[in-house]
Amino acid sequence: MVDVTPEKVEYVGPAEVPEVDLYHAKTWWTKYVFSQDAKVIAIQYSGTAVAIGLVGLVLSWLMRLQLGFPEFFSFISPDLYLQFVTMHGMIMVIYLLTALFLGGFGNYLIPLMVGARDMVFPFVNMVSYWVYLLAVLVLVSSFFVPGGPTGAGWTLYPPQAILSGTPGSGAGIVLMLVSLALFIIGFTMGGLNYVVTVLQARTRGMTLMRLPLTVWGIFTATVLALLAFPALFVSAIMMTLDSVLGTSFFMPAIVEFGEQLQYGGGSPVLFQHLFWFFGHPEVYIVALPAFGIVSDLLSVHARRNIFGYRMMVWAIVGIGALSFVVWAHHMYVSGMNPYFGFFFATTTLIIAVPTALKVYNWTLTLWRGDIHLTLPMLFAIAFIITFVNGGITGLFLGNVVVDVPLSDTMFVVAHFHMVMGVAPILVVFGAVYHWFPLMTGRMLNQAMGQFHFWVTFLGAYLIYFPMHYLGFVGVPRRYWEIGETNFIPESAESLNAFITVAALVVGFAQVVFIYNILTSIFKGKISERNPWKATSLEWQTTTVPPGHGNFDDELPVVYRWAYSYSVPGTVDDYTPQNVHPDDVVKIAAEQGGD
Amino acid sequence: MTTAEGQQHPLGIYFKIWGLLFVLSTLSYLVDVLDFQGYLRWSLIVIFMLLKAGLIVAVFMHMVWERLAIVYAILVPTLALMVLLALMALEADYTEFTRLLFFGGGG
Amino acid sequence: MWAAIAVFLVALGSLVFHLITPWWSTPIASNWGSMDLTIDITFWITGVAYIVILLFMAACIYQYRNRADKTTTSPQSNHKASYDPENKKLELWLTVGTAVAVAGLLAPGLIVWNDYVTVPDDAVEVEVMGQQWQWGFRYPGADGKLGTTDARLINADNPFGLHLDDPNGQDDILVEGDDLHLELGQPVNMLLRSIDVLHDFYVPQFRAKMDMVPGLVTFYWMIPTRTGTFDILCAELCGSNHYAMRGLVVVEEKEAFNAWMAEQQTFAQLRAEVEKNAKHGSSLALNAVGAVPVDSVVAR
Amino acid sequence: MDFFREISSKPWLESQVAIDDTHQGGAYTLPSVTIGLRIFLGVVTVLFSLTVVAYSDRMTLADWRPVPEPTLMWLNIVVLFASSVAMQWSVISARRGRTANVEIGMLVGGALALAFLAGQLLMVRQMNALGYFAPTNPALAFLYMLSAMHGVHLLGGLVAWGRTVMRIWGGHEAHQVRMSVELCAFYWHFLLVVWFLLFVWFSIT
Ligand code: HEA
Ligand code: HEA
Ligand code: CUA
Ligand SMILES: [Cu+2]
Repeated sequence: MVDVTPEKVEYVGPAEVPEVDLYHAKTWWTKYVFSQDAKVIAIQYSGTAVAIGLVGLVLSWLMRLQLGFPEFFSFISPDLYLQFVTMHGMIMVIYLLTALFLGGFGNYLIPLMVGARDMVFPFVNMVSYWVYLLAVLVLVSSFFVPGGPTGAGWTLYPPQAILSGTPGSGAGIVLMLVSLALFIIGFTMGGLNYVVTVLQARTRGMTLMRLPLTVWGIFTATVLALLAFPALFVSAIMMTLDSVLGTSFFMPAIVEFGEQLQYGGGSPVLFQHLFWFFGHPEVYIVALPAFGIVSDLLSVHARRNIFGYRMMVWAIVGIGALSFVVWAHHMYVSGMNPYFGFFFATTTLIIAVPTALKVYNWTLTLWRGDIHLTLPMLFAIAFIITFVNGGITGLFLGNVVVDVPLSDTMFVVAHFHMVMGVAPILVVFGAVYHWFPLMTGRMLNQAMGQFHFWVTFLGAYLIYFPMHYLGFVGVPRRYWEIGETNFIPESAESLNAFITVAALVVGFAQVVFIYNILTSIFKGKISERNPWKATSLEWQTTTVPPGHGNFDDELPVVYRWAYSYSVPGTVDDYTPQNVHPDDVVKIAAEQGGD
Repeated sequence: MTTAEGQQHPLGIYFKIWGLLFVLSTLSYLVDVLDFQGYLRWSLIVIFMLLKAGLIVAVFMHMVWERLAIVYAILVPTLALMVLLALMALEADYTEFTRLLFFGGGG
Repeated sequence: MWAAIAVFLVALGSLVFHLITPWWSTPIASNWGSMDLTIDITFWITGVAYIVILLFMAACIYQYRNRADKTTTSPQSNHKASYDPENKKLELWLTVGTAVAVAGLLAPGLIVWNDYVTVPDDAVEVEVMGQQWQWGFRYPGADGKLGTTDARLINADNPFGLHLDDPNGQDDILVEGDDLHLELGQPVNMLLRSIDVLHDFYVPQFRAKMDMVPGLVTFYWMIPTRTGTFDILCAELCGSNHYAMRGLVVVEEKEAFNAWMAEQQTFAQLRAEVEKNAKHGSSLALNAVGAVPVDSVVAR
Repeated sequence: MDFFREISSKPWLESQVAIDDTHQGGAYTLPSVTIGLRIFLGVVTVLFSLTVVAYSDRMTLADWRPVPEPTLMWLNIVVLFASSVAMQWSVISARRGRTANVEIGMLVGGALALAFLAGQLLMVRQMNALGYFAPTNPALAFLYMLSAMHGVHLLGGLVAWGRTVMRIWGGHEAHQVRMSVELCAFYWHFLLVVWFLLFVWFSIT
């Protein structure tokens, strides 16, 4: 058994971390708009991300309407449909989830959780947000240029992305690439902040292994992003040159509609390698913060230490490292060197092992816990279910021959929505219910929350679980309509209609959620200071919401890891990280024994 | 931080490393003997060379125990780059191969 | 309580749906039954894992839920969670178990993939050429060899861009705007080529698929095992009419196949015709070899 | 390595708690900006490395025609080297507290960097005049693109350089700007090495 005697240490003095020059806002503008306070920047990031995310959501409804009822919506042309698909995918992956997890949650939680007053480079942090906003605006502007936004799929494969047979191949694609480049520049600024803050600004006693897993997840995801985004950046530059100057980085000799183009010699597959060298780590950039956050939600609401903390950390780091050597599993049928299949199938399936361990440890955290079925807990449980489901379908796709019939079908669409469009989004929701009291001092409405949870979870499962089977039938993705075939049964149409209805219902539940947030900010029940009785530092600030500079005159000193829940021998079922060992209330009878 | 314990390692480890260097050299020769061509050849030769250099630097010069961090910081990215270069070279060779076969060189 | 039931029902519902679903792979028509087999193996291994994990979770939620707010006499009520930071042994066993399961998935997969990328010697070659948004096919003709091509040579009279001086190409048989015919039981190596953007030659009943990349020739091989007419779908986004890029494969017995083949013209014959018409100043020749189809221009 | 040892410790054990409680916060004694800059340079290295990887793939294809190396290219690299030397001199002066020399070093270094950029532009124009256009030759396209990428990074460096020079002009003493000067110089050396390696790469391919 593990040694769990309450720790006895000599008195440790207050933190001697050198005080940083705190940035002080002087005007309303610099306090709320051009603010350099990470918490304000976090809210700006989140607001922008959710706003553009809602655009992505509406686009998904339009797509679903077309797929579910192909005859009814004549205004959705094939071109428009592809533009919806592309913008939906790109918005959701990059501009919503990446920005929300790293820019939003990262900015809010990292300084608080490591016990810092702010990010280490507040000015750069602020610029990061404004560049991100610019990227979003450029993206949105592409909706209004002649020809509309690009319809090349979020993967932007050349040659089609820049040839005239694809919608938005003129201004649309160039704006898309420019927007991505801006996003990367903005992100790099933010990312440097997150990494250096975690490394350098931790408070006294906060060793790496005392960090909550949330910080580990966001930290590792940021490192991945810093290493992976350059690949997208290079390919964006090269494609822009191909499109605007007529170079042939990716363009072979091409005959378009009977007409010879000036390109020659390039290799489209090269782009795919670059794209997925970014693209696969990107999916873990979205997943790792969710992994981290959900670990904390489970632990807090099950009143139990996260099971196998070390394994969880190793798995996060291991998954991060491995994610750079699996990229070509998106290219099994791309026409790359066929022998790559052996290598990449092997690495891809290996990555399932650390991921599986995380899943086991989450469920083992529930085991022998004291499970409070609060909203964050419900969302966390729903996350495990949908993530395991999506991860398992990932194993189908990763196993190279199984991918051959399934690639580019609705099976893939179902896989990545389950694992990326549902699971991390559920974590976002859980996290919002969890940290809302910290950010506003008020609770969200429980009844609306329950409604939101059950409709979103069950609804999303109903959308995507059956969708896999459309893939087995052989329905390809990115199809405006299936049309007549001699193998797809009529009933597939009904299934599509059903999925559409489910998607609309789930979408409606989000409206309730947003309504809940907007009303609760002003009218919600006032919450206690630490309503969930959590141990991590963000809940130990003197004021809620935390004021400028996060902590009082003195930075907290950390005496234990973040998972001291239900420690035997203590009266409370949690001990915050910064409570001095002498102040921990012990159970008298058990003292000495144990 | 690790301190100056560099001197206290048993002599045996030097022999083991020496043996390892021998093996690496043999592998380098094998590249020649087996007549690997093109990129594969050069990547392999360079990789073996780097490994050897790394080992010598690391062990005989006590870098391992004092400056492992630096070795990691230089060796790991270089290796990663070599691997990427090798993979892409394989890919490009494959592309060029099909072009020669089916297009008579065009493309 | 509700949550435990819900998790249980999700597990049960998924299982039932899988067992009774009417949406399942179309009956296979090629030798790639081994792919279906790997899918089945994957289903078994991962399905068991899925159900076990969900049931375990449901049980945990049921057993260890906090019942403090409900007045209950259960000894579990308002219990304290146990505190055990890790259990190395358990984690080790789980790692090993998962690794074994993964190996069980991977091994058959790699074996079949090896088959997939190793073209047998007796396979005949057929070229499929994709362009926005239609299919073209080319058979090697009597000499069994396809002539080399170059996208630069493509024009109305030479839609496949064959090298005019390549002797292997003279007897090649070009099929445009018509179905692809394959001979039952004859291994065939599909050489896939595109002249504009990415496409993907996908026949669900064959299971196999592969992207068609301009500037590259990709391939897959298979043996048609059932006669009939099958849909060709384009499975890689290729622009506006991606969804409408359809074609048909006809798999037929040897005699029927040979009879069909006998009706086709060789490249040399087509060229002779073109030259003859050119002398007569007729532009009809353009349509004879199938120049740019009118509908694709409209679709732009 | 320390990191690996740290992440294999068991933070819940009493023995480990005693060790962890002595942790002073932070990981390195280096200033945060220095670490920030190094991480950024790591990201830039990845960027250039990936471009080289793409280059090496494209290079193998048949239409690749190696480009000539005009004398100007040699000249430019010498200028960039001189610029780096000037910056380093500035650093040394800053360490010794000689504010005036710091200023001279910075100004010379910046001017040489600008000269380098002008030289690069001239090189591109020269090659264009000789009939080398980017679209016709992928090797050339890569050369232009990499030069531009490198140039833009140098331009970015010049912004930081400008701020430092302004501070010197604003009356800051050597010890006050020492940090900025050191960071600038470090960045300059980095870009010199990058361009040098690229240059070697162009030559051998
Ligand atoms: C958050 C995002 C996310 C995550 C985490 C994953 C995780 C995984 N993905 Fe997914 N994937 C995407 C997002 C994601 N993916 C996206 C967006 C695409 C499509 C992009 C596009 O084309 O548009 C995609 C596409 C995609 C493909 C390409 C399909 C194709 O285009 O043909 C493949 C192929 O290998 C794949 C595999 C995997 C694997 C093996 C995992 C693994 O990491 C999963 C590991 C998890 C588990 C395995 C579950 C837990 C394990 C257990 C419960 C134990 C039981 C296990 C055993 C018995 C072994 N994914
Ligand atoms: C995180 C990513 C994400 C998310 C959340 C979604 C959400 C949804 N997607 Fe998404 N989708 C993609 C990523 C995502 N998608 C990608 C990458 C592609 C591929 C594009 C391509 O092929 O190029 C794609 C493609 C795609 C297709 C395939 C089109 C085709 O190939 O023909 C379809 C079809 O049904 C679809 C439907 C939906 C639906 C119905 C929803 C949802 O409506 C599901 C239900 C809703 C929720 C679970 C709530 C979501 C909440 C928000 C979105 C934001 C609000 C946030 C707050 C309030 C905090 N999507
Ligand atoms: Cu052709 Cu899609
Ligand atoms: Cu992937």
